[in-house]
Amino acid sequence: GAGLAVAAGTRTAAAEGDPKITELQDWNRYLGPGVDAAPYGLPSEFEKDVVRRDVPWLTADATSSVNFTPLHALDGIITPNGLCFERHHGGVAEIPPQDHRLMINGLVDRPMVFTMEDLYRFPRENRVYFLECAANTGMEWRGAQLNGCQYTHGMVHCVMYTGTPLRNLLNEAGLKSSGKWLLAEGADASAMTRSIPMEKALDDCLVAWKMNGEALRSEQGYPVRLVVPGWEGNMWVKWLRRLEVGDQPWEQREETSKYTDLLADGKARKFTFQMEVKSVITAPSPQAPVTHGKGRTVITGLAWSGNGTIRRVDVSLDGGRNWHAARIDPQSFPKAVHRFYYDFDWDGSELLLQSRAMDEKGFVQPTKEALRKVRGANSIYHNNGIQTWHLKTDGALENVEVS
Amino acid sequence: GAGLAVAAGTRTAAAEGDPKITELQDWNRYLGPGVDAAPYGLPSEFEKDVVRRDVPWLTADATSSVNFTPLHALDGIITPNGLCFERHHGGVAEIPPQDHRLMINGLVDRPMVFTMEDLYRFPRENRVYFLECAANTGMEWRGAQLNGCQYTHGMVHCVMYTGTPLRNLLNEAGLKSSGKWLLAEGADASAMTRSIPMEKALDDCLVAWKMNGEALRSEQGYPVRLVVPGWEGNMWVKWLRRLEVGDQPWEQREETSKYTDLLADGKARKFTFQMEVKSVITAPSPQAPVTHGKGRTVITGLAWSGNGTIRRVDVSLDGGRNWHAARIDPQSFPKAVHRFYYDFDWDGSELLLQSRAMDEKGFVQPTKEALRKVRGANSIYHNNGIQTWHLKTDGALENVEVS
Amino acid sequence: QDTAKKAEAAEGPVTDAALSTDARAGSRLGLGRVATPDEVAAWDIDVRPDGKGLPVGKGTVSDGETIFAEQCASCHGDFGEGRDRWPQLAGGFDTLTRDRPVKTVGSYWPYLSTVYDYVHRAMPFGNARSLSNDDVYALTAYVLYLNDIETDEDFELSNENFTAVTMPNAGTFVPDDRAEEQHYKDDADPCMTDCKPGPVKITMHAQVLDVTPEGGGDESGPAGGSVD
Amino acid sequence: QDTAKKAEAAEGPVTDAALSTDARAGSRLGLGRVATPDEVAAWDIDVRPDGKGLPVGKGTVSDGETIFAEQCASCHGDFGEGRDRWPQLAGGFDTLTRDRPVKTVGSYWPYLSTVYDYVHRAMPFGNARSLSNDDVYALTAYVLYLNDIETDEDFELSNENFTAVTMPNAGTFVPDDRAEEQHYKDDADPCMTDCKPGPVKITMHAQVLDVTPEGGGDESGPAGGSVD
Ligand code: HEC
Ligand code: HEC
Ligand SMILES: [Ca+2]
Ligand SMILES: [Ca+2]
Ligand SMILES: [Ca+2]
Ligand SMILES: [Ca+2]
Ligand SMILES: [Ca+2]
Ligand SMILES: [Ca+2]
Ligand SMILES: [Co+2]
Ligand SMILES: [Co+2]
Repeated sequence: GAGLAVAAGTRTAAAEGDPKITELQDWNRYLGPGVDAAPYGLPSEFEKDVVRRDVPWLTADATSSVNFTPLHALDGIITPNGLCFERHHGGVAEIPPQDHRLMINGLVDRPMVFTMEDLYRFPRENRVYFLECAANTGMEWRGAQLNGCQYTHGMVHCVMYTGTPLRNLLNEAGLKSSGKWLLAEGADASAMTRSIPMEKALDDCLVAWKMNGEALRSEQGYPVRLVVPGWEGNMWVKWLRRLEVGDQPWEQREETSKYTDLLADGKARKFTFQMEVKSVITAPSPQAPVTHGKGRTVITGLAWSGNGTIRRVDVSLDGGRNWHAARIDPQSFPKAVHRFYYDFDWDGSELLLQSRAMDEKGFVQPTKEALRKVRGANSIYHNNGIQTWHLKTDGALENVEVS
Repeated sequence: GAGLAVAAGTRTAAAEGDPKITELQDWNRYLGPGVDAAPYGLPSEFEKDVVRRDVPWLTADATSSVNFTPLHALDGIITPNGLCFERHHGGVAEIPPQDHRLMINGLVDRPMVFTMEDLYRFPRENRVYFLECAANTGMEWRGAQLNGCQYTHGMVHCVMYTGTPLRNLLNEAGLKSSGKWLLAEGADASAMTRSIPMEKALDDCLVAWKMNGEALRSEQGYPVRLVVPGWEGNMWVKWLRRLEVGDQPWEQREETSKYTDLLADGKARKFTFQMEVKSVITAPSPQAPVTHGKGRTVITGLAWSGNGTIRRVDVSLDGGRNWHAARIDPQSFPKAVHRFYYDFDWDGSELLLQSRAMDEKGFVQPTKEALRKVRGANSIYHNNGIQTWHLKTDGALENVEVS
Repeated sequence: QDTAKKAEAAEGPVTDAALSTDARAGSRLGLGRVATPDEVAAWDIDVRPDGKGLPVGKGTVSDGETIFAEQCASCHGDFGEGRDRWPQLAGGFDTLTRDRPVKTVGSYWPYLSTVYDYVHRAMPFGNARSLSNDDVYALTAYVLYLNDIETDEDFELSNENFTAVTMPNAGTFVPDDRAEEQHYKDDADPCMTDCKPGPVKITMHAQVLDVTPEGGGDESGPAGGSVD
Repeated sequence: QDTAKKAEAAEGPVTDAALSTDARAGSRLGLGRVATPDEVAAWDIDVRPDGKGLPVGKGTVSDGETIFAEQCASCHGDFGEGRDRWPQLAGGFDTLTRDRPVKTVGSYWPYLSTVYDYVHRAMPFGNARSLSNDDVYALTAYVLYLNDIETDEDFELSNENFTAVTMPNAGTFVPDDRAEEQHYKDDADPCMTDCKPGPVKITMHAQVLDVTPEGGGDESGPAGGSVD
């Protein structure tokens, strides 16, 4: 946090001026690379720190682990594909699309097999949705742990998916009325499985093969994945190869051993599918300090809810004593992240920054204390508590908990 | 066009089944790359043909040229940053953001200089807009030329920008009432300049530093560019370094020698800023043949207009004799591309595919003949005529013109 | 220019026609093909708590011990205690209400079917689907033994007796009632001003500073927590 | 669950407050700093048709010829005829109404100021901003000479006489009236059925097939057209 206090708007240059202006710069004189240099373009070399990052000690091996989206360095509501966080349980499956198959079996009139070419012939929809891992912010249940928004909140991304409603595929197989649950299975080395209630499957789920206009990335399930809007990311089965219709849930490893929420009394909640109302200030934050000193300052962050749209976000500068309505950027969608801003004049004093979201159904993001009071500290999943960043006088920030 | 006629839905596998299913595949058994393998992710190797492409003979050198977005392979309305077409006149400027400056001078109360850090402190907006080069489809004025939607229409892209309204910057300098035009200037080796009417500058223009959530790509003007919604791409000055307020236009090279539209009588239209209502079927198209034979077929494409939203898109299968209303995907925005679909059963006969867009102001995309009737064939710019693809019985397509 | 007039004359917006079909009663599009029985058999490997999906087969605890030592113990430890950060499979009884619960097959998993299903689909890590049905029955029996759920080395688990096994932590899983939590009920109109009595104090600082690899900070591990 | 009730109780949506200010009368945010005169001078290089922006300086046609031969002719040709696909700068008179118009400084450009401005900011290609003011006056004079607009080799162009030069094609540029085109006025309610008398026929096939580099097709060039 190399905060440098400069009185805003009163800076003056030396009389002879800034050499970046008065001297001719190379890029203003010599030609840069041509249009054949980058058939698939990449970020500027000056942005090389804006990358997904993993925390090696979190897991035994990088092939069953997670990396995090650099939320602190992004803006808007679209996550670039190259920065969408990764979570997989057997490494990234790399599947030639012509070799991929999607099967539907179980309680259907006829079991079916689809090639990717078959899928491309179904009617398509494009929808922007957030995908959050149920374990996002999971490290923070016992108190402030990781010092960066990328690590505390970076298991969420938001892209536009192209695919066909799941119900269209089920219709081809012919759903029997006894079908109440759906098992989705991946083709990767973990053969990932999750049980999904049929009501959700027939509602807004998509079978998607594109993200942000181009083919899904391998890390996100190329050539085809499930999209389960507003529900925990683990259910969005990647490398989707099979859908089985059944009359009860399968109680798979990812819905018993994992993705169940242990409460203080030893009981555990199961099938906690929906992601709750949540928000976080992405900048300033520990990885994005205030470098301009006091004066005009932009606070920005993301808010989202599995219930639909975000109606309101409040920002506090004093650790939750007083709140101010933030401005929500209007171009967003239900079950997508919403971008918010709060512009203010920083007097250079220490602040405790928080954000609090309310969704379209009126659910308000709780404090971490409120959550712990009912859930204890062993839940791992579904930590949507209010985050606090401590802004210091030098512009540096730290992840803290407050009274 | 390796079209293979297979009666839809009646295919059967050999009794023993498809070996891609009955035999264990490597990706289902062995671990793939871990979460530390790709800090900034890239498309699957199986998508390596989905790239920007240039046509070397179009220009003397790749440093003042264009490449094209592979529209035929994309879907939805967001263009991935790595595939946004490039047009530059002195190569890609690669500018360290800390060395970049933005100056405002001319008819203002005080000339100003902003660093990138200064810009980041202004109030931000995020907006999805299409950017179309005025010369998009320009090769086609004299008749069908290039055999691919990427080449005929690939000088358009659509991303979400993050920036501050241009009026906010002008306000810092204090606009004099005599200021009627704005000159925008780039920091690249062409020092690109365009004159912009003040009314537009104060309306919806943005000074933007992010696209699709991350920093602008160098090819698109990193660290900062102008966004001039609905107006021709050349005005969206990249590597923006200066804004001068004046009382009349500057008649720069890009608004006299170039970007003026020569009519048949030798007169030329000037200041043709707005992009007209336009659409194109992106698939099937010459680079995206129908490979599944007859039966259920998805026609998809893009429609856009500088006037705002697209109200309606019609699709014709018979070269414009009869039209059918297409389905417009609902998640779009004013002055952004809109995605449309038309699903139908192909009987395997030859078709002449066309799309026709109507915008919110009631402007309807004209035929190429209608355009030539009033504009001749020498305009180069602003060719928004209806495109025809000839679908042959084997599934191959060709760029044609029709009676 | 007569833009306004034209806009008026033009037809209204084409709505996003509900092209998708009703999966319970819709007419088919005729895409895809019927799967063969062999194909379904090859992929339909899931096993449910009621035993649906279990293949014919069997294996004893001692068979399982041998396979486990060869194929599993390098990660999970000879006694399922978990090496390094690889998962622990046994023990942890009575820890679920403690500060650091140890959730294992024995202490936490409600259904035995999940062990069979998961080991068969995903283990050994890095060589999935390499075990025979009998291997998996034997390994499942051995994991029960490691957790003292079966104590007889000669115990043989098979598709016949599989559903008779009851897991220690069965019945402690409850439905999702998060929406009923008091803080959600309270917060319909959240406080905006003077919501806390006095100035707010910091009660805890981040335990792991400079988590970024190049940060040069403490990368040896956190005070607690887990990603899954 | 009392979701509906809560939704009712909650406040309405916070609208996107118009935080941006009125540029003609707004209060400043106090960002940025005032530019120094030297800075403005360094970057304020644009030249307008009325001569605004022209620096003091001068150069003759024959001065220009020398510089052009050294620094420009390799691309634009000794007589501005354009080598390969590099731009042609001279000639093309009376071609604007033909099938293949040749648009040059002489045949097309309405203002001389654009020549000065552009050469100074962007030429020679690959070494921009390397010319002195006098060089640019001389080159501009020479481009006039190549186009027979000036015929005297001793003609000296300067900031004094610059605006006296009139370009041949001045005055033929008209405002944008595309919205008034008849086809737009006609099409408020476009035809949907039987819009053409009989079956539609193909009148022209793509001239350049397999344009993709790996297509192996004709890459030698098109029948016509240009990207700018
Ligand atoms: C190379 C290391 C390795 C080997 C060998 C291995 N495993 Fe695993 N095991 C893992 C990892 C890693 C996981 C967690 C996978 C995940 O969630 O991504 C796991 C998970 C499990 C689980 C679930 C644990 C839980 O709490 O959810 C069981 C049960 C299991 N393994 C059994 C076995 C058996 C039986 C074998 C031998 C046939 C075996 N493993 C071999 C690494 C290994
Ligand atoms: C290495 C090749 C090269 C050299 C040397 C060169 N030019 Fe150019 N010139 C170009 C290119 C390429 C363009 C078009 C640039 C663009 O639009 O991106 C151009 C454009 C021009 C134009 C505008 C043409 C039009 O129709 O819009 C003028 C005038 C011009 N050059 C003058 C000069 C002068 C004077 C010099 C010498 C001082 C010079 N050029 C040196 C390549 C060159
Ligand atoms: Ca090339
Ligand atoms: Ca609450
Ligand atoms: Ca790493
Ligand atoms: Ca028309
Ligand atoms: Ca099954
Ligand atoms: Ca000027
Ligand atoms: Co959950
Ligand atoms: Co134009």
